[in-house]
Amino acid sequence: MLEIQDLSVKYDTIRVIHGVSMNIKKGELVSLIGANGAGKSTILKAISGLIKAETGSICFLGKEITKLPSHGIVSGGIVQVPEGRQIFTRMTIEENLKLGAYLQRNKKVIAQNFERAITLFPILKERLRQLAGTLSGGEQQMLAIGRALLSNPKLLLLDEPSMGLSPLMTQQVFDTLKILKQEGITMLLVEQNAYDALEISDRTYILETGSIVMEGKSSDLIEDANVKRAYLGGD
Amino acid sequence: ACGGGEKEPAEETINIGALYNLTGGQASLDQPSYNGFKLAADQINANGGINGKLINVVSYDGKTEQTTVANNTKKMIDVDKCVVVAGLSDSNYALAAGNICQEKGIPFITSGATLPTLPDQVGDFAFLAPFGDNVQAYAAADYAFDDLGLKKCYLLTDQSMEFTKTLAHFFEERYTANGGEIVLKDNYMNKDPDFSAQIDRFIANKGGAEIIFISGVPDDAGVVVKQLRDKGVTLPIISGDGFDTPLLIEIAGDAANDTYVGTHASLDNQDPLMQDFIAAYKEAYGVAPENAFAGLGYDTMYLIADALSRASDPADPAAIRDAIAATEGLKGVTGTVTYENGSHVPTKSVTINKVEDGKFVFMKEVFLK
Amino acid sequence: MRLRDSDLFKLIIFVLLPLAVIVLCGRNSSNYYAGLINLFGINIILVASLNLVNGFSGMFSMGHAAFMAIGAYASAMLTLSAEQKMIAMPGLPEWLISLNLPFPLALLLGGTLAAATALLIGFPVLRFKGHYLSVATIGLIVIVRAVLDNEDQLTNGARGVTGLPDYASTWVIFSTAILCLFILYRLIKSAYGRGLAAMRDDDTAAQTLGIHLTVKKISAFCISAFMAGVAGGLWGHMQSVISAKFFYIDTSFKIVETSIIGGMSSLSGAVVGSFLMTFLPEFLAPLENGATFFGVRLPELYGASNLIIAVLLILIIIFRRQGIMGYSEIILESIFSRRTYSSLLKKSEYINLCIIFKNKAVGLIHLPAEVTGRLSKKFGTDHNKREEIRK
Amino acid sequence: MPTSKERIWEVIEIEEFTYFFSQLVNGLKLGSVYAMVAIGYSMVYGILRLINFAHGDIMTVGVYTILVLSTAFGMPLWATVIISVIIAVCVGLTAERVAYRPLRTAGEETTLISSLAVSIFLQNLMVMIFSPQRKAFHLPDSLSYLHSFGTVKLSTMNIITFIAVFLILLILSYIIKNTRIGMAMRACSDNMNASRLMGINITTVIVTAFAIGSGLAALSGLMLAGEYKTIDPLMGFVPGLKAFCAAVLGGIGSLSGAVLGGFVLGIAEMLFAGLMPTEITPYRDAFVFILLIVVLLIRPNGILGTKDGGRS
Amino acid sequence: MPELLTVNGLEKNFKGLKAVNGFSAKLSENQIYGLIGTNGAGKTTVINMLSGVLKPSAGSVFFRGIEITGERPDKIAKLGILRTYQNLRLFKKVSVLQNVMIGAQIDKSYSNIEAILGMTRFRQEERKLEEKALNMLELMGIEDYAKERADSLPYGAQRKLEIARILAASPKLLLLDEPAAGLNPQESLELVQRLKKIREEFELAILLIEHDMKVVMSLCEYIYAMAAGQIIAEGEPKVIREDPKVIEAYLGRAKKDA
Ligand SMILES: Nc1ncnc2c1ncn2[C@@H]1O[C@H](COP(=O)(O)OP(=O)(O)OP(=O)(O)O)[C@@H](O)[C@H]1O
Ligand SMILES: Nc1ncnc2c1ncn2[C@@H]1O[C@H](COP(=O)(O)OP(=O)(O)OP(=O)(O)O)[C@@H](O)[C@H]1O
Ligand SMILES: [Mg+2]
Ligand SMILES: [Mg+2]
Repeated sequence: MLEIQDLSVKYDTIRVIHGVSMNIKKGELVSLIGANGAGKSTILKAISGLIKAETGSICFLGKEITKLPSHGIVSGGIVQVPEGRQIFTRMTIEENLKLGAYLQRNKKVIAQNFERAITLFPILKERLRQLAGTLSGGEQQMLAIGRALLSNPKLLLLDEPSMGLSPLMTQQVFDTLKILKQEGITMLLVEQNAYDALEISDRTYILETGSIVMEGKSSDLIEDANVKRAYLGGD
Repeated sequence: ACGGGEKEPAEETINIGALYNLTGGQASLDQPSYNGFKLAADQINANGGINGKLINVVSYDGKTEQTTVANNTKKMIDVDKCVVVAGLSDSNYALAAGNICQEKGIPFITSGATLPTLPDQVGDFAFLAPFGDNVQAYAAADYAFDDLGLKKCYLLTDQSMEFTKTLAHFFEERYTANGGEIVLKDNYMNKDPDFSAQIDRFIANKGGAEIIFISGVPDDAGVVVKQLRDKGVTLPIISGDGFDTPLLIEIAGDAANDTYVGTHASLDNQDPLMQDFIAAYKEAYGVAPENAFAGLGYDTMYLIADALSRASDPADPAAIRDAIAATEGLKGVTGTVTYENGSHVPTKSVTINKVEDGKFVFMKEVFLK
Repeated sequence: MRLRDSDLFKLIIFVLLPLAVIVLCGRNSSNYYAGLINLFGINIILVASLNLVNGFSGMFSMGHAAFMAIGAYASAMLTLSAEQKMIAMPGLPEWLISLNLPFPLALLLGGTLAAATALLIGFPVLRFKGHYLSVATIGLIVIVRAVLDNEDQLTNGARGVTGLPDYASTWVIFSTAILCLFILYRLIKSAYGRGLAAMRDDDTAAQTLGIHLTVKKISAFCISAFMAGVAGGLWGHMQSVISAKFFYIDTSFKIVETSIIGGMSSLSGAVVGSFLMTFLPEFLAPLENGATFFGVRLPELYGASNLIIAVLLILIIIFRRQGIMGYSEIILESIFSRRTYSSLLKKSEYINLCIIFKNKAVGLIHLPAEVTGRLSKKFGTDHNKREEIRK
Repeated sequence: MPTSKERIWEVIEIEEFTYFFSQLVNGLKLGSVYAMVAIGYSMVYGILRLINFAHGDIMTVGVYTILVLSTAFGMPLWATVIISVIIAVCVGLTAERVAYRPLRTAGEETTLISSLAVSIFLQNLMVMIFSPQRKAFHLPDSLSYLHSFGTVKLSTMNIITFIAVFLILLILSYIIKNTRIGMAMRACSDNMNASRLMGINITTVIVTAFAIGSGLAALSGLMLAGEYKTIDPLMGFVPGLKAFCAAVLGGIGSLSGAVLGGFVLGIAEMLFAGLMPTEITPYRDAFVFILLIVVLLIRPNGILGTKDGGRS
Repeated sequence: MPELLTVNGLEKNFKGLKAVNGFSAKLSENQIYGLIGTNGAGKTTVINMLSGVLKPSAGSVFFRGIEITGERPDKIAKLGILRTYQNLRLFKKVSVLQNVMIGAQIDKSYSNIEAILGMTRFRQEERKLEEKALNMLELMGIEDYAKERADSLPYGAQRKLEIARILAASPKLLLLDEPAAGLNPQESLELVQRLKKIREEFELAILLIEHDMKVVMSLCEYIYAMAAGQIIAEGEPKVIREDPKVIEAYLGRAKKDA
């Protein structure tokens, strides 16, 4: 479904992604883990077209999207839950959610997704008219995920969705991801919570300073001694 | 012109600085004046120059910025070796340029600034080409009081300019000395879009004013007259050379009728000098002289040429200064210039025009003692 | 080693060369070239002091011209002769009319009055952020102008004041400019400047790190106003004519423009920006008045230089968003660091420079590896890590 | 039974009231012009936080277009207005493309310079094409016809302006609140990056805002010139500045705020000029700014502005 | 033992929403406290009030016996209460080193005049500040970034920088708002070690908001658990871990990891 080939990305003069190749098949949940600053967020930004690739190509559903503007990419069905939430702070929660469905014209689908988002995060329902900027950190994260759910994605990119969420809420989010997966939504998950990520994903890529150093089935990696030591916190 | 690569050999030409604000807020006054100035220079050159030497007009755009004006003055003198610098229609800028010329010992003639104290403030190298504000204000006051016989006046002043404030001051001085009464004084700021507040105040005043003196500049001339008439004020209006602008009639239309303007010249003056000037200007620039400043620029160039031809040494600024100071009875389109009793402000007559049926009509030439 | 890393080279380019030009042109202060150079010096003060507020502290004032005006009028009141004051400012109190101070003192007092004004209006106005502050400071210009234009007894109204003695020679202006730059530079490079930067980048975080915002804001605003006041005084005594309309919004905008073009968060930017904005228009002026180029006489096109400048401004800003100098201070570092001057005494610096020039001249021929190796060892390009960080 | 003296006082009181009233109307008249300029200004300003100093100059371009078309080609006013709106939009969009778009991710200060540069460019271009001379600007008689309402006189154009302000405010508010593009506009003004992630084409949004803003600039130019009756190449600067003040006074990003700000400025100016003793009326502009500062002290985010949503 | 910080009945209302509704706590010197709670429980709001960023609607705060309720943030900081931010508030346009130096200069003693004149005290002290800042960077393991601009750092490093910055400011009490967010388990572990070391070395107290139970349980000696603006449980880690209210509202299944 998504084919990344030999992708390199630069910030100003510094190259932070060095020839990364990845692929995601339809219906898969792939996770991408790596240390701080490895370049995970950068890859997601490149896929969404927020920064331009220096070299390499990104193909989605067989079509090259490397040069497309981000709104073109989003309308193709790639939706991101970005790092740092990026909610609309001066708009209400309701409006934030509606903006998630900006490209969606089918009212029924919108209503359905809306329903799902607010059942998943009931706090949002209580606060529909509150300005999003005044939400707590975790609440904002919920809003960001909820907003992405409204856009009916084909491929969902999640950049550390559990950041700032309580343990209970984290579980709920991961449960939701499982449900989404069952519904056939393809996902690329970036997580610091590597253990959980490995547990729910089919395959995993491990990124180190801008290059893929390992890839494989998550169930294999979770047993790998090196992986354990480097990313899962000892033993 | 000047700048890079001037080819003519130096001894053939006399460099004269034309210092004007050709862009920015002052451009509407300075550009016609500059055009008139150049026109005169071209005419003089076409007639063989001054004692065989051609005039080279050096000009830079002052951009309505004090620093640029000052720098250009210095540039004209230091780099282009101008022997005379002339121009500028606003006294703040003229003072800045004049001071520099004075310091460097180069004659400076302001073609349009009418601040009568300017030569006193600057020094012996500074001259006015037009009459001083006091003269035109006195003339207007006399005309209103004596000729029109109107003894009560409403005085409306543009408070944002030195020129208009001075004019109003002198008008009030003379008018009250004549025995007239100022029933209400009010003010506005240059380019205020709306005079209704002042007009309503005047209407509410009921002081029995018989005439209105407006001390303003061309920018506002038409608008204020039009708005006065729109509000039903039909009193005669009188003003100084700031109102000598076709805009007055273009904007106010019939409403401009019964407006008196004390100014430098009358375009419908049938004097061939005037008619030739108008024709030449039209030919050179495609439009009739925009306002009296065009004529002033034109006359200033002739004033300089006259002095240069008489100067004992046309390359010596001090000699030129003396020659200018000795100017006597030089006829121009804006009147006859004589510098009397060592004054550097010429005694010139003031022309009173009146708007009648959409035209400026010559009323009277006022000579002040 | 590259050419621009050579201390000696920096010394020549940033110190000796400008000094030579200033000395040459400044011999006669009323000369045209001196006039331009003087203007350049005054612009440096204005822009650098504005940068303190706009670039380093993250407020956005557009009201610099107001402080200039205050400084200019106040210093004029102190240097004009009693007779002049009787004519132009009869409303002044008796003692002030007869008071006549030396120019430096008058400048300082002019600056002080500007700073006092800044203090007065700073308390209410500096609570505003972003554009709200911009509007309020534009308002300050309008208010100051209204006072200057209408208090005829004190300011001679719209007529302005003439005959200011021309005390502002190139020497005075440039010593002041360099002093101002020096003070600002030292402030910026000390805890004070870092505190301002903190406030600029995140005021809440700055506060919770012990920075008193009000004190910081007001002090920066006052220092800046003080210098603008001094610059105004210099300007007045250079032009010898002052009038409220010379210190209006357009003047202020021009300072802001210059500041942004050079780089708001760099004092070197103030120098570079001022240089560009002072000399560029002069450089373009011949284009407009029908100059003859290679025998072709161009038509007169007044306004053309403004058009070109506008286009250049846009281009500069597009290609260097942070202004020409961005956040860097190489120029001032060279001017104010001891190292630069000590380079004059070191033989090795000359050798270095010679080698660099020779390399340039010969093209891209490399020195034999052993030579370069020896050189770099000898002249210590091999700093340890901490030193590296410090630089 | 009142004595004759008392009756005189009565009369004066009534007169004072009508005097105040007519000055108030003067203020509304001026205010509606300011509001008209401010509303277009605010369109762009609200979204991009761009102080578009060129707005006033685009207005000037519009006005000159009307003048040239009607004097040189004798076109009827409605046709000239349509063409002038089109030309103003083109100029606005060109400016956006050339001077603002490359700087979209740059800071507010940077774009400010770019807008100043565009303003300088347009002003000088206009000076070069049309000469710096002021020109008369006449509305057709039907529009400049004066209607009397008691002591107050208003031209047809005054009334149209007044109505137009509210009509346009209503329409634009509706668009911004309730349509997709309006929603996108608000999103962009809040967070450009996030907007892109929502699939919003921010270029379209910004271009739309510029188009609306520039078109309104041309219209407000007509109203301003109609009121003032003269035009010159530099005429846009002061109204542009006033519009900026109005927008800030009303609260950045709020259209109704901009309109309110415009009216407050206009009325304050007129009442000050009309009611204060003439010795202090020259302080009119100063007064307006002092008022502005005082209002901002009481409401630091403008009259109708809301606090930015950010929190620690 | 004298209390370091005493909080009594702290409350905060936002237009009718009671974000914090009676928070009381007593913190002693040299201890690490945890503050956990559901999302939106009011934890950040509590820290905002303690650090002076928000004014409490009711209640009082005493620091070493001095009342600091509603004091200005900079005064509170100077007393030694320093905080980090959940949503990172770095000084983005200056270097990492300078970020920390800004923290360090909280108790600089040279005056601006000395700075301008370049006097010895100024130079010595600048050097000390720099030294201190570098030490803090080393302590947090981000010294390699010292010259970079703060906003170009990866997220995790930015979090560490925030801690380094307040450590330089001679803190007595650290208020950390989710310092481990965005760190992977390995890095979180490292952070725990660092914080322990810091507590030893600087003898300070820490109040820590965190959702990562591993971090909380291995670091904190005493925990306050909040929900909907109120404290629902407090006590030692093992008590909290077993508290049914906490499990229901907050921990869920995660209890098993802890
Ligand atoms: N705007 C920027 N400018 C310059 N460099 C940047 C910028 N953003 C990120 N970087 C650099 O790019 C590299 C990769 O950053 P990225 O944010 O993709 O890492 P990450 O893997 O997502 O890390 P984290 O887990 O902390 O989120 C880092 O070294 C960072 O310093
Ligand atoms: N300025 C504000 N205006 C209105 N409501 C606010 C404001 N600030 C916070 N709140 C509300 O107060 C509640 C507490 O917020 P707080 O940030 O303290 O939660 P938290 O415990 O830190 O949550 P998290 O773990 O998600 O960060 C939230 O419901 C939030 O929406
Ligand atoms: Mg990341
Ligand atoms: Mg929180």
